[in-house]
Amino acid sequence: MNIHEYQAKDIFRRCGIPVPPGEVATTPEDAERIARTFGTRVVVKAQVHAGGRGKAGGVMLANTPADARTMAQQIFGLQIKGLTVTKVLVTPAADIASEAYAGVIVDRASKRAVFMVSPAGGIDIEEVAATMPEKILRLPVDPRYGLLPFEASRMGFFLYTDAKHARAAAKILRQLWQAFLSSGASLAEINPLVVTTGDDVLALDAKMVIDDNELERRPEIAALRDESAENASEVAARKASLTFIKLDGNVGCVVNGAGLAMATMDLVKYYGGEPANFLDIGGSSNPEKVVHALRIITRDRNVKAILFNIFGGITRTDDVANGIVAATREHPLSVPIVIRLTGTNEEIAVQILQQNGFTALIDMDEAVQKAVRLATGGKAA
Amino acid sequence: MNIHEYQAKDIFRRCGIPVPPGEVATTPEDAERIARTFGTRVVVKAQVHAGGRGKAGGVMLANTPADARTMAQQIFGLQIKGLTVTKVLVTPAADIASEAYAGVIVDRASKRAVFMVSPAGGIDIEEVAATMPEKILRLPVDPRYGLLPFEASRMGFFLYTDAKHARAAAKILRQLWQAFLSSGASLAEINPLVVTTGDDVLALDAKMVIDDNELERRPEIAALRDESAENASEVAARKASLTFIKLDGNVGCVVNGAGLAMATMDLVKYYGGEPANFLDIGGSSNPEKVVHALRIITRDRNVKAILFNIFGGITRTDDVANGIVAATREHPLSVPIVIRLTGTNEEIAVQILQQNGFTALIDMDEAVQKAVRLATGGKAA
Amino acid sequence: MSIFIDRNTKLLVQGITGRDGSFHAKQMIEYGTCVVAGVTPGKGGQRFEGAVPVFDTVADAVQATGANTTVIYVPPPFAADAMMEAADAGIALIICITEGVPVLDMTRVYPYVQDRKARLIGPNCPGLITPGASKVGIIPGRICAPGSVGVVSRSGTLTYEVVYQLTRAGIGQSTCVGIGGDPINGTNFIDCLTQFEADPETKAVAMMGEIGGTDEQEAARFVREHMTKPVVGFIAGQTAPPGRRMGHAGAIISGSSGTAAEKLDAFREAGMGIAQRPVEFVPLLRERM
Amino acid sequence: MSIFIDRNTKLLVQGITGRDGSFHAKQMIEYGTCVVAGVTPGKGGQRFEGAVPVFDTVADAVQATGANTTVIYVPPPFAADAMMEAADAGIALIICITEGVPVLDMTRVYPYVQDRKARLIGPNCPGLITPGASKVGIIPGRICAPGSVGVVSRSGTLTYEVVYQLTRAGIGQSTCVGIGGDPINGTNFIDCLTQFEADPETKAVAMMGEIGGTDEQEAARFVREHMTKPVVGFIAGQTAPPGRRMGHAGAIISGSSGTAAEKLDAFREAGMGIAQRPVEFVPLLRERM
Repeated sequence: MNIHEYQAKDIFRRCGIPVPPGEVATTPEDAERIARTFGTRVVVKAQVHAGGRGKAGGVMLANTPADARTMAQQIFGLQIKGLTVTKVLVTPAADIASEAYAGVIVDRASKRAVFMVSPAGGIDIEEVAATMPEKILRLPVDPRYGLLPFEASRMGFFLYTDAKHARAAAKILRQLWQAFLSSGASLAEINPLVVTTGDDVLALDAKMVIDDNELERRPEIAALRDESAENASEVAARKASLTFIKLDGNVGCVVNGAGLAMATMDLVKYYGGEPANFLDIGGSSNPEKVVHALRIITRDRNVKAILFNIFGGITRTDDVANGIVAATREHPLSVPIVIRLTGTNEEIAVQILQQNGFTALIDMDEAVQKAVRLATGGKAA
Repeated sequence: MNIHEYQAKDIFRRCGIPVPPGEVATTPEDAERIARTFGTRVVVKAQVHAGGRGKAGGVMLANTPADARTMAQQIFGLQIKGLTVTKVLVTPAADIASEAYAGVIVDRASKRAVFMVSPAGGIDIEEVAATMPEKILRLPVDPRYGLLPFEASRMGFFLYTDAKHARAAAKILRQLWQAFLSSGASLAEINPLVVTTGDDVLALDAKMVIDDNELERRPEIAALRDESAENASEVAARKASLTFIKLDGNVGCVVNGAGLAMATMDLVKYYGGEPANFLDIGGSSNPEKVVHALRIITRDRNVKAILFNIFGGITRTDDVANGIVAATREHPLSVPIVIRLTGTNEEIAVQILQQNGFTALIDMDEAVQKAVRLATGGKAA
Repeated sequence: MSIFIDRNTKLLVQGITGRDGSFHAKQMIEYGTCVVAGVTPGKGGQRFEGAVPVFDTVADAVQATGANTTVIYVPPPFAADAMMEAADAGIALIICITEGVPVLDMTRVYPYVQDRKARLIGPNCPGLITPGASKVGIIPGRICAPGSVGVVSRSGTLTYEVVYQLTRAGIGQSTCVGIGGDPINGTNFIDCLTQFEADPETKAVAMMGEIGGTDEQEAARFVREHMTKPVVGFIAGQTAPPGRRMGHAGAIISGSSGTAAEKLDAFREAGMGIAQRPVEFVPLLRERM
Repeated sequence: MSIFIDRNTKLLVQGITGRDGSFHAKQMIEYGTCVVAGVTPGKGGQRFEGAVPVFDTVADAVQATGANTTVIYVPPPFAADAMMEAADAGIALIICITEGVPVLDMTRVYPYVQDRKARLIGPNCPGLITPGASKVGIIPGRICAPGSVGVVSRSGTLTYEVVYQLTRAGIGQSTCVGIGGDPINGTNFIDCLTQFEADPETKAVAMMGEIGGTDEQEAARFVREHMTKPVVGFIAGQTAPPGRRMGHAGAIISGSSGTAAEKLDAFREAGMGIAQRPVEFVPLLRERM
């Protein structure tokens, strides 16, 4: 789960990390009012779950409260990677002497949380990695000990030659580790970590990604979810316990299992179609889930054909068949549907479908080809 | 550092361990008033840093508030292992269905904290270990993981066959671990851990010993020290950064280093004397420490001779000599003193002593023999 | 004659009285797996299906039954503890089916299990099956057939799909292993490839990867350097949009973005067969065996 | 020709700019110890006494100077971190002088150091000295003389007392090691006895124990089973009142109350010489060498 910069900064603050003040505005008037309270130049920053918001015009410097209003207005009008901006953070502009990078992330390869710090901050850390790899220090944290003080200190001295700054950074890194751990994060990032002209070390930006699997045991973190900042279909899918990602194609896919779902999408592409989505109905099958899945997919006007690909293991294919029947009875489909199912209770499922006027296929390739043909009007596959 | 039962119970409570209510009384009237508020039979328990208080008559059951007053009066009159009782805990009597033992302690051999639990509680755990060793489960805790839930559960099921009690005990053990860790304890013990006739699992008693080395970083725990419950000389010694233990002999010993101090006491005994104390002035020497040491020792009427045994390494023997001179100038000694010193600045020290009318010996055995002779009036050594 | 599990597997089921645990315990027993014990704290002394003894702790179960393998069906908040309990009790092979285990829990579980020399498969995996001998987990038994292709995969139903196609084409399997798709899991491709290479029963390997991470690239390097047996690979997620889960920082850490193209290149360099579609496993394996 | 330290010891001093660290660094340099570096975070780049380079981190110091041994003089709250930092930087021998390290810190330090294959001596110890070659810690150099008696002790000044008596009697030492008296320390008697047994220079060993714990009993068993060289032992605390530090539960855990009598019995059973008084080491060692 992504959380906003202002939310991550709240967590940082609670862990003691020095963060500039700031307040969230949802209207241009709000932004102006907040800017006025600070009485200095402010930065207006789009709060949106997408990278590259700076390049997209989502971060602006305002010299006056009136400017802040104008800029907030512009930012509220933006679409950044398909997402509408509904909140901006208004925060005093800092006088920056230097910018560094500090982050901690769960790393598959070392099976640990790994810190990355670089004295070259404020730019994409990927760019630093590509062009100045010697300017990045990676430090894997032994989960049995946590981040040790000497490790934080080593990173502090890698970032700064000035001992005062190094010590301040070491302290911030230890607090960042606490923020990361106590939130169940998979990523926590400060970019830039700045030294101000007033000689303070500050987290000027904050980014955190929370491990979805942590949310159940951390209701206070789960409560940070901002559904207004997410794709509406994805929100609806999550509520129905479906994993859904909207794409731009014309073949709507309903599959059980992430691997098979991806393989199905790949096969759609292989046969000349374009998948309209990733949709995994998960392991357990109940007809309701199928109803929700169909509802979400048919909301997408681009979808010209719907493809079910179900391999029944735990998933009972008769449940899926019943779901299809129920959903289409309620809301008859306006696009063709291709159903492939095999495995647990396959005979019952086929019977249910046939009794309700559907045909069912057994072979995955055949089903995908048919769906692509229907979606493209025969132009492909 | 020892803390009282009522203090340990406060810590337990904060960690969620179910503990019966209770209040501390410092007068018999107090005890009566508190007993009245509970409106049930109460137990009046001496709060004193000594084992075996039950056998010493320090724990009594009172049927009425008036009884509580009488019993508190009796307990306030007790001396338990040389310590006067100044506080009693008044707590409602519990209806006990069964008694178990649960403790965690730092173990030298495994270099870990080790849990010990036994379904045979309420009696000395040493007795259980001697007579029914199969009734004790030892579980070392890996400090890198802490007490794991399954370990607590295993102990719970070792203690109780009833799953409800086992689960409650497992939870209490996890809380006990938190209490132990968060207090910097070297021992935390519940004896007895009871199941009441109302089917609750409760910590009826609580004992904690805090690692002295933890006190500096845990001011809230250090604040629990009850100097009124400690030997006055030992309190004075600690304030002067001396390690002092009062004994019953007649040769007062002032030594630098615990090992040498013990070896000196042993030698006193070897030559037929009895050491009056253990006193370690520690590594660094300043004359003030020596002044305090002499003041504490001369307060003991049993002391018939004073023995200094100083091996100068970090300790500068001239500092010690200066301390002796300063202390005796202020308060002339009424008992003979034997001074043995060697090592760092030995020549200067001997000169200082001689100029002030003291003689100094070089050989440890010779010095000890002389001190014993002086203390016993020549009857020994 | 198989890897990890065979007729000597004495299986413990952790969470045997739960919804999933009881369902799959029955399935495994029906398949012929030697299920010797179950664990559900608080239900010690009961018998599952009137036959399998249930214990309060894994240590008790191991002591009483000599279980050497365990399969875990407990809910996510308790899964880490269950894995550690199994390792601590001396179980040599731990299969965790549970989906949704927090990844920070796994950072602790992994070294714990390693230190105790146990092998963990999963979490969030379908388990494994040695057709005709033993099934541990949730892979449907009837889609498999005994034979000589080793199957290893990061996904569940995709594995079923491939295995089913193999079986229908008359190609049996030595062992099928689902290693799970979580960021941190106990057993990776290389572990399984090593075993398959050493297993006399296995003649060829089918390997199904996914986008993300670098496990497939490392596996390809292993195939090139250490495998004499043919390996056919597949990567799911060629059309998946990048960066939807972890962003770029993860890729930087591991020095790679984990795209399908990159993984397929690694397969190619290793001389592996590449199945563009699941159905291609059949001819590609046939021509190599 | 000695144990743990010799002329090849390249010493790092952690806390070199502190009160104790700077005092003893000078003493060690004067004695002839090869002090190659110091560490004080924030003082990197300075030179101690105009000569020894100071670094911000142990890793930097090791990289720049090849230090293979470190001695720690940092205050108790930072000592655990200093030991771990040294082990993590690849230092093979870590001597921690600091007194007052919380024992729960040590429960974490011990496995950390073990995992990195480093040897820890201490904490709360006087360090060690190989007379005429290298001194690491705070044992006064002038009380020692080169020779062939290995000395190992749990205490500080008692060690000085014995060593001084040996030196005055003309009995030199191969190496003197103070292992420290804390409940949890890195190196015990057996570790030192093993080294002394293997050291060609050492002809006999003087061993000073204390009441509490079972280290001396285990050492005695080791002497009986594995040592060919004579060992003379002493136990301090025969008159100490029991149970003033830890109470009885500790004794139960280790299955022993750790009294002096018990330890002396173990010495006797092992055929060791027993010094009733420190001064008896001289004749007892003489008659055995």
